[in-house]
Amino acid sequence: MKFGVVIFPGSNCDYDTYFVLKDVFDQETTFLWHKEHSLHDVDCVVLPGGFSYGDYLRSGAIAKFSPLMQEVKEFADKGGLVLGICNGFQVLLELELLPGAMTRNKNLKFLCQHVHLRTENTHTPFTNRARKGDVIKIPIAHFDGNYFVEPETLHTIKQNDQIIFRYSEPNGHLSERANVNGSMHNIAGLINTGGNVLGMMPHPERASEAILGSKDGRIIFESIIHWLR
Amino acid sequence: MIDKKLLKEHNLTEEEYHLIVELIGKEPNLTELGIFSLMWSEHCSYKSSKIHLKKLPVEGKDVIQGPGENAGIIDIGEGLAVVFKIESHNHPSFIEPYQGAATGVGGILRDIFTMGARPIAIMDSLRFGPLDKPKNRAIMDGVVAGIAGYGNSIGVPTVGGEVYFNDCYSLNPLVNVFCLGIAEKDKIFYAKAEGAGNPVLYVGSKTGRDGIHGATMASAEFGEDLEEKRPNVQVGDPFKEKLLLEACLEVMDQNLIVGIQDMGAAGLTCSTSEMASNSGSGIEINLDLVPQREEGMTPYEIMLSESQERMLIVAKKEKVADVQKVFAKWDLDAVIIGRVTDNGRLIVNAGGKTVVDIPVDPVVNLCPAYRRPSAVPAYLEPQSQLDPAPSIPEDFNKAMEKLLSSPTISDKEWVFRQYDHMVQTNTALLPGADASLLRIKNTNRALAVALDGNSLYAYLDPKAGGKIAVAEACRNLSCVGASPIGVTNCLNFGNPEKPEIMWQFQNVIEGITEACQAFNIPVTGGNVSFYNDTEGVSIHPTPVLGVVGRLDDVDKTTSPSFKQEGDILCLLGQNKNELGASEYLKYVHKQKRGLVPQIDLSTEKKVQELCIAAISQGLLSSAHDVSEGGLAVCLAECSFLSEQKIGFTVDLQDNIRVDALLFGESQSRICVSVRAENFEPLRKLAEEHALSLAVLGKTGGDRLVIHHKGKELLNIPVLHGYNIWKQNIPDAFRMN
Amino acid sequence: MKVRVLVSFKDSVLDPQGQAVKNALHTLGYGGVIDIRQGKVFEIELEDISVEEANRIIPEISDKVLANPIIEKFEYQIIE
Amino acid sequence: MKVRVLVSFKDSVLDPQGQAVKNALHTLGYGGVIDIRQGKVFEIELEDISVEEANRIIPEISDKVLANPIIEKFEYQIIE
Ligand SMILES: Nc1ncnc2c1ncn2[C@@H]1O[C@H](COP(=O)(O)OP(=O)(O)O)[C@@H](O)[C@H]1O
Ligand SMILES: [Mg+2]
Repeated sequence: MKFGVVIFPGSNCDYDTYFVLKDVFDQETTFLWHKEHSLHDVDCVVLPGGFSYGDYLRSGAIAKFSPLMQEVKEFADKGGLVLGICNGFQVLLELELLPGAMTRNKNLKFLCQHVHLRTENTHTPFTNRARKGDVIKIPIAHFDGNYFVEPETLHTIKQNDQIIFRYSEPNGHLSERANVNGSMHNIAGLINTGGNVLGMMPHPERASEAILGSKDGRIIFESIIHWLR
Repeated sequence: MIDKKLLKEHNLTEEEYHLIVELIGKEPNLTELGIFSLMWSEHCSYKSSKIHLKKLPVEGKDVIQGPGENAGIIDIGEGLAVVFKIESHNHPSFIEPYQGAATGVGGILRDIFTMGARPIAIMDSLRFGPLDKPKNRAIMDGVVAGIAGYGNSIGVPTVGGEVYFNDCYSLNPLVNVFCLGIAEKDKIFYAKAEGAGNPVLYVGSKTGRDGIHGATMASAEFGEDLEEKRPNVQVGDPFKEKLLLEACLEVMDQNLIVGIQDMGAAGLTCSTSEMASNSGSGIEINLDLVPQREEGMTPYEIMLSESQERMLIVAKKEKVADVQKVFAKWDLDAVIIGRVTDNGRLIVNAGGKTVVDIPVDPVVNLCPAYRRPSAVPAYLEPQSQLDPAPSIPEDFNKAMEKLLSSPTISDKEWVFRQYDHMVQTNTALLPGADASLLRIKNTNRALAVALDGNSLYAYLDPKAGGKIAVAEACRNLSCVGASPIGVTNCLNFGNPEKPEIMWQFQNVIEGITEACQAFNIPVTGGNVSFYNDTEGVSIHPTPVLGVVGRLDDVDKTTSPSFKQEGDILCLLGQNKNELGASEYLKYVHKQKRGLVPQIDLSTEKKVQELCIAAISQGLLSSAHDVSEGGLAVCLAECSFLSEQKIGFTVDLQDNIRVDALLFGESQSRICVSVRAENFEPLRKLAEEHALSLAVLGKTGGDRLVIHHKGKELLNIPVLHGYNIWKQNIPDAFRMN
Repeated sequence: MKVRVLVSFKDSVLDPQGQAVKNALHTLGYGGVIDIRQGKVFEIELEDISVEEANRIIPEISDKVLANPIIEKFEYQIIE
Repeated sequence: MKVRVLVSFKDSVLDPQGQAVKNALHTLGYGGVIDIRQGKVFEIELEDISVEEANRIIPEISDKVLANPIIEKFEYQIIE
């Protein structure tokens, strides 16, 4: 089993993600450089957080054109596991591997804080070790995490059970207050119809060690490892 | 051609000009004059501060690099070194808050990675005018967003800092940014230009007419002519800097270069002349080869430009192609613009002509140092008295509520929520704790950092202010279990040509020196920002101390929040009858006066050592130092920070003015909570340290309750106090 | 050739930035401002090409790069 | 009345955003793009006022709120 962590110019959670997979979970992990044309036989591609190309145009907008992303697209189309975290999620949206788009947080400020997420669907490679309704505490750190999608599409993704995580109160209650960035339907994490591409704004790699204040993010990596095994 | 007017525009005196002529053996041309005006500016030459800074203790067995380089370096064992420094970006942040603060972050980051260290943390120390003025809110809003915009994007966490509010900063906000990086001890790089014939490379952004005269601006007062003096504001490009950071660390890691220097204030001028001077060599460059963003730039403009995100590198001759390959990988050009020589001169060519030909030594080292006249300020005598003493409030609940709504005291989450404080996954204590704590991956260790500087203290008693700033920063470290290993400092003052300002400066330095000696910690660098005056009004003297500490076992730490009900609350140190210079006096009684709290450094040290020992033995549930707002606010904060909002009940016994007891800011005090079973061991430990341990009360309940000898002084619901404390700053911004 | 591309949110998408600016203007006493929407503008300098060619290329890069068609719409003007 | 205000960096100020977009377009093969500068556009709906009045108010709010005169310049068009 092998993980690949993509590096775009401007990625800044690449090492964090690599560290968690390699040192915390002891998995074979390699970096994938954006200019490459090969995925080096990895079983799961992780698009890390950061500000690819400075995010100067729109978050994730330029990264989608890199040579490596064409490979990632093919890999995903064939059913390969792809996890996009934060900026990685934004890239997946731009690539249209996932529906919708991100707009600026509702308070127009960058937000870095712990949030609570209610797990909505556990029949996925990314959440199979969790129980439906589990609430996990994970940090967010983004400026553009206000998820938007047209009503028809929202209807479809609900019907397909594509919503994986929603911003909630610690007790699982869904409220406007818990929905810190203003996302439609409190959406924090979303999967594609094929069930192999997950995008999420919160950072599980920042919540995988006790010293960082929460280990709740581990469930996602544990699920992937379990799935691939 | 060089007349008085031109000299004035360049902030050079006639004597300085004559000295220049003598030193270089000719009349300088305009570009050469520009070079001297930059390098001999207060900002670059430290001409007013040099002789005083010499007093600071800089020695220590673990010091790898003291003052004099881009940043200080201290050995932390296991082959690693910590590289850190603090810088001010006050003037640019007043002119354009967002970009000024952002480029301040960019600059300090370059100071750190220039030396071969990967930056792992940023901290910021900010001073603004009161938030009821829209202009002050706009400045704060922009500054915070600018720091966030740059730091978040480049992926270095902003893990802490401090914010104070005072009228004196309304026209002159302070933005001091600290950065800390980690380097492998055998891969440290310096600003060296060795080896005649080695190529000089320019990397990073193109040069524009940005900030021409920025350094000279930082060396003069703002007056009515602000508009004219305003240089082209620099816009930060954090993405470019991220690429530079990665590429530079990569060429260093592969050992391809001889030396490297960032181009910040004073740009190409400073980097070329300093690198040559440091190595006793010379440099010759051709400006036609310098990548330029604007057309028709003159040699004067190119040499003086302060465009951001640029570096100058001296490469090993045989490795140039490899260097260029690394930069190309990161989509950056590395352009050869010249070479190292051995003639001790800075030679600049352009358009086939030599436009600068001067010896580097006078430029870099021979600026005169001034012992400027100093005099005791007239305000001191009347204002350091507390006569008549203020009346004691009738309702302490009201006084407490008022104090919790002082923005200096209220919660700063509005600020740090905008900073990515967790990227790089080393942040072991979230902002809000007394010190920031960063684990060092693949070791058991952690580094702690605290910034501190109470300018009201420094205003009313500069020497005490300097001492307390060091002591308090160290105390903050001790509250998380760390011991101090090194100090950096940013000294923000008014116009040094005013004798009172010089007097403040000298005394602050004396205070810092005394405290650093007592704690036996070296100062490894810092920054002086003079001329913080607008329209003739000077800011309060504002020393900001950045102290780095070390924690050998990252698990042996604690935080200020109460952990459970029923813990015993104890005070390390003693309550004293001191009210002067307190936030309580300032905010509740509207008096900025009185005697600054006294500090006995040996007691201070003992209290801190006790706290560190108790934490390392795992005895403490929480520890929080008593500072602005006094004991009442200290205890309340421990409640507010606890997840379950645990209250407390204490009964104080001291025979002093009750408002001094509640809100006075006596030094050398730490409030700790301990589980019942840990009390006896703690008491013994205190005895071993020859310190008494006062039992104050217990944690628990949902109210903040303080009695004095059985009589109730204060009693408010935790959540009520919490909401005031929490909402104050966000509410101020909602007034927009 | 100089072209200006204007990118703005579709009407169905909320524009909190525009709202914030509107509120700021109201606070300052500009009550006559009924609505504001904020967008982006790109001033593009192109090698000289025919207007026909420009009418092919500009929508292409606008659609592919400058705007995200899920939330944004664009229009353009050839100005020189 | 509808007004459009265009705000962009002054020519002498670095525009990292425009640079990033330009580089992206070059990578995608649009080599004909010589330069791009990115700015903001505000579409403003105003209560009906005279053109004269608009010519007084628009520059005023542009200067005060929409643009940062230290680094940005603006222009406007009355479109309806
Ligand atoms: N307050 C201070 N205390 C100790 N050293 C200082 C202080 N201010 C400046 N220095 C030292 O003087 C040197 C020059 O500072 P500075 O010109 O700010 O460096 P640069 O601008 O190149 O980063 C640095 O090594 C700095 O650490
Ligand atoms: Mg420097």
